[in-house]
Amino acid sequence: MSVSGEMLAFLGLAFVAVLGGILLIQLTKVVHMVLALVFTFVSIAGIYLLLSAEFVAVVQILLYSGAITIVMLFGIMLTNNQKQEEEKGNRWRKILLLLGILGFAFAVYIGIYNLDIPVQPTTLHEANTEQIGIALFSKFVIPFELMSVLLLVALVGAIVLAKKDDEGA
Amino acid sequence: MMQELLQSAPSWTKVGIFFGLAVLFLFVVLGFVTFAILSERKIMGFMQMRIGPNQVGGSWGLLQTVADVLKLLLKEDTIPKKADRPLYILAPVLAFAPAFMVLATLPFTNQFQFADIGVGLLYYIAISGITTIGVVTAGWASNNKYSLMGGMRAAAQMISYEVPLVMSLVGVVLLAGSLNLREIVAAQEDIWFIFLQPVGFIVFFIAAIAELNRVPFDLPEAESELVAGFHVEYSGFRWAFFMLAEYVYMFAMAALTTLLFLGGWHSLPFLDFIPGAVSFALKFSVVIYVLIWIRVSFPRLRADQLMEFAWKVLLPIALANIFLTALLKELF
Amino acid sequence: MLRTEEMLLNVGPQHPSTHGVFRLVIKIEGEIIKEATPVIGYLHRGTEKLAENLQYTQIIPYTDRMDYLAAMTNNYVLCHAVETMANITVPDRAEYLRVITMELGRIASHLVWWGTYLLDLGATSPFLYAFREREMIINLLNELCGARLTFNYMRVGGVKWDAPDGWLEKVAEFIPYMREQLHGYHQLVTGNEIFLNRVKGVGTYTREEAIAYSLSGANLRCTGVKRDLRKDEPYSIYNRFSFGVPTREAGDAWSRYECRMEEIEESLKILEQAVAQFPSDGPILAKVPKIIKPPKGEAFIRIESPRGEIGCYIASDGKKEPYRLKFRRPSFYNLQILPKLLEGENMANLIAILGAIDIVLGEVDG
Amino acid sequence: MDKNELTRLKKEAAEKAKAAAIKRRQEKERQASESGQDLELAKKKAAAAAKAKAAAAARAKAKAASTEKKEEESSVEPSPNEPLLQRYIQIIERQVGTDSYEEYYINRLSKDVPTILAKPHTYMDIAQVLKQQLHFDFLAELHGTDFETHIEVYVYLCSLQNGQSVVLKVKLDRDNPMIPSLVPLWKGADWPECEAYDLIGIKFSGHPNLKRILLGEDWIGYPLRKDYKPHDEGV
Repeated sequence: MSVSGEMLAFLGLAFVAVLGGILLIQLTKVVHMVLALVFTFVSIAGIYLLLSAEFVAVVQILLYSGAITIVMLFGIMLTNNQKQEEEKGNRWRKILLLLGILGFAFAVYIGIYNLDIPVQPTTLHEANTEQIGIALFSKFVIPFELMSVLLLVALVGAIVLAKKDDEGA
Repeated sequence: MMQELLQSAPSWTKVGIFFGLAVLFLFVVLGFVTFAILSERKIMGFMQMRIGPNQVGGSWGLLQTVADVLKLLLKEDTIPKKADRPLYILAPVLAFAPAFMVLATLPFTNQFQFADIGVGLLYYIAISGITTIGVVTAGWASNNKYSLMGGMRAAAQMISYEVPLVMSLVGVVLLAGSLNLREIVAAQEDIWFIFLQPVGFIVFFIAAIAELNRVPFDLPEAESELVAGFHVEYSGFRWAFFMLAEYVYMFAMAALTTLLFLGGWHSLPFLDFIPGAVSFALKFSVVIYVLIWIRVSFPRLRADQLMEFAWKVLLPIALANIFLTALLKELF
Repeated sequence: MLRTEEMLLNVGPQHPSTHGVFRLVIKIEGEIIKEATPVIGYLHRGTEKLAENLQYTQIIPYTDRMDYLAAMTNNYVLCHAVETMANITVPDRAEYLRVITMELGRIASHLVWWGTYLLDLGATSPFLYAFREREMIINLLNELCGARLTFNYMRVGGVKWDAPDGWLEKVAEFIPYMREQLHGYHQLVTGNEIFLNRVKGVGTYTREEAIAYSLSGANLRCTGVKRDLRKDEPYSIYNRFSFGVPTREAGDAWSRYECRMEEIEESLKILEQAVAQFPSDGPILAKVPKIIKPPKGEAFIRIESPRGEIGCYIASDGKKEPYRLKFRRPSFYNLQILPKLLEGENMANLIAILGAIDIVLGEVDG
Repeated sequence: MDKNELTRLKKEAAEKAKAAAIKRRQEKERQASESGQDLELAKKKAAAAAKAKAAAAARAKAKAASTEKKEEESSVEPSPNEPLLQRYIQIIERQVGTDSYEEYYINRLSKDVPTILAKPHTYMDIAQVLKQQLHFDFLAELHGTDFETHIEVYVYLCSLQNGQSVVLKVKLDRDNPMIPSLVPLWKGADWPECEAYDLIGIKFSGHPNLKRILLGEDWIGYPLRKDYKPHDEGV
């Protein structure tokens, strides 16, 4: 494996993504956590870019960093969150947890290492947005439409729930 | 030249060239910001029957902004005691960095562009959304009620106006058949999109002003209500970063308007002898002027009216515009 | 269940939109105001206590500092109260000068209100336009009495200075100019959709509430009460002029705006007539003793200031200083309704409502 | 000019001034001794004149009093507001009682405004009658005055529909000035009553939020009282 620019970029982005994930768990203030999450999201978008999936990358930033985190920040800042986290479980639990994580990591490592992805000749760098569009509206049109209906239902449901809350107050 | 550079194999010299160009461009943008602020103050001055800056740098006050920036650099950098220190420091960077990142995909002329990515338009909108996080963070980290409200307003406003902004552009995308900014400009060879998409243009322009937080949508920093909104507590250089981000966005938004609706570097039919760069600069200046003009003549909207306007007026119009465009495109 | 937190917010005393040192403690939930408590007194200078050790003429400069945007009216109310008590007849020429200066002051005061109100609403230009015109008025008054804001112009029995040569012509020239500018103001602001959205239906109160809360001036007239002391209880020589009392029915910020803008026009009418009728000759000061000693007794005299009814109470024990002096300061009374108006309002409306009341903190705090 | 000369000149000037001062003093003394007799004479004269004057004044006073009486009785020059005042008093007498007020008069000094001086216990009732029966719906002014022997509350009421005004006054005990609040009748009395409480120290019972509105709660004393001494410890 030679040191290329791509490699360096990937290492950097992956590092930030993992760091963001760890900080998300380790930080104590909720707002800090969300910001750590933003860093993870943005680095993942960068990795998408490296994979020539520019559309997915841009949408990742647009939706996750742009919209979702802001809504989360909103919720956190505007609501009362004085309650501090409870003290974590005892030592045995911690050890068990660590073992579990190690086991999972090992399994994933083995799984990926042994996985043999058949290399297909693809034209990655060309008009992938168009390709996504064509795929969505021809081959996957039914799942796509179903998904939009599902989201719509979720939206309506959320509004109804919020309204009920209001009246109850 | 840029195209060749972009598509050639990577090497350290190329990195050096790119870095050099980026630094050069940074100074171009900073130069623009300097004189955009000056021209804004001057034009506002003329419209309000006063003189404007006329002391530093000759009777035109040419060095006024330079002096202002110097002052800001020399000012004491205060951090409130109760502020969330790391976030307080991070926020200006978060707000400012995307402002420069969006410039990367904008093709200023046929040749001059840093990154020609397929989803250039979407890239702009996505990256500019990150600034919102910076603003919200600044509002939160300052630990000041006014700045928190300013940050909240900024976030609500930016999210709301991003929707009609994107929707109004779908018409353009439909007509051009691409998200790539170069191709969108190329599609305007014969006729500018402002004539094909007048409704889309109006919605876009209004939403753009709102995205820029300029009058009449300057609620996040509404001076008479929230004192200065999210940057109440900021001073000196950190404050300058917010201002810089604001004006770089003004630069970027004016450039984007020119590219999407005013034909980019294409000149008018009989004026083909004008070089692309000059043509672009002229149109760009007109957009900037209109932005300043609007700032001088309007009062501010109220927060709830602003939201209502985005969701109840702009969005339906934008959707109708998409529908109509698609219909017309199918028919003809 | 999600609950938004209530927040206690201090607006002022150094907030850009409180028009001086005025503090408003508001309890807000989100952007909705639950409760508002005004805190005043930051500018209290004890004028009334000071006046007890001053002769009447010496008090006049102190009145300048109350409503510093229309100081002529303050001058007048004190002089008029003393004149009424001591039964002094003021020469015609002096009365005309007083009316001209007071009406100029009224226009200047309304101009400041107009400019700053729009500045509060986020429009920067009207402020500068308004101040350009106000500057002309101030220059006129400056020419007359040598001061731009604190005039100290009137005296018991007349005025201190006669109009210099050519001054009346300048006033006459100013009238059509101001009319033209007023037209421009309406063009720029009055029809603006955003502006209308900000002020229409904002800060509404009924006629009964306005009366109950002792509001006066445009704040009362905007509910349809046709009350203007210049017309109802004519003082000075106001019965010699024909002018209207603009009223509106809605009682919101918009109707207050309309009333004030029309009042400028009416003041211009008065000015026009006053300049035309101005007596060419005559004294400007009645023959009054050097030291004025009103008879023993008390009097409360009210006149119409740009902000409402300004009153002056004098209790005299026959000495050269008043035994007790009290001013009814219209801004003080008008501000009382603010907590009621703000309850349940949007935070952004706070500015529109407070601005529409048109207070001057020098007057509120006395 | 060198230093020496300057000092010399100064000295000279000082001497001159001294001499002049001495001369003046002598002159004065001389004059005084001369005029001593005159002064005595003048004093006597003045006393006589004063006596005469006093007599004249007494006469004039008596005359004035008689004319005043006459005026009251035969109403030589009645105020245009006299009938109004009579009507108010009639209604008040009917509603509150004949001994509900201390006195009533037309205040000639204040543009002939009818003035009613209520008793503390009838103050509220009279105010109520004025508002409800006589439609005095606008409270134009409320303040207190310290008259050293007593404290007076001065309320100026207007009737917007009838275009009339009336003054309602009440005298209060100076040591414990206490009076019902007018806020239930006129909301506009809120702040003025606070102001009167702040500056004079009148307590308005039943006021919804009586506070020291201008000076702040930590202020000591009531500044508009005539015997007020500023509390300036440590300043």
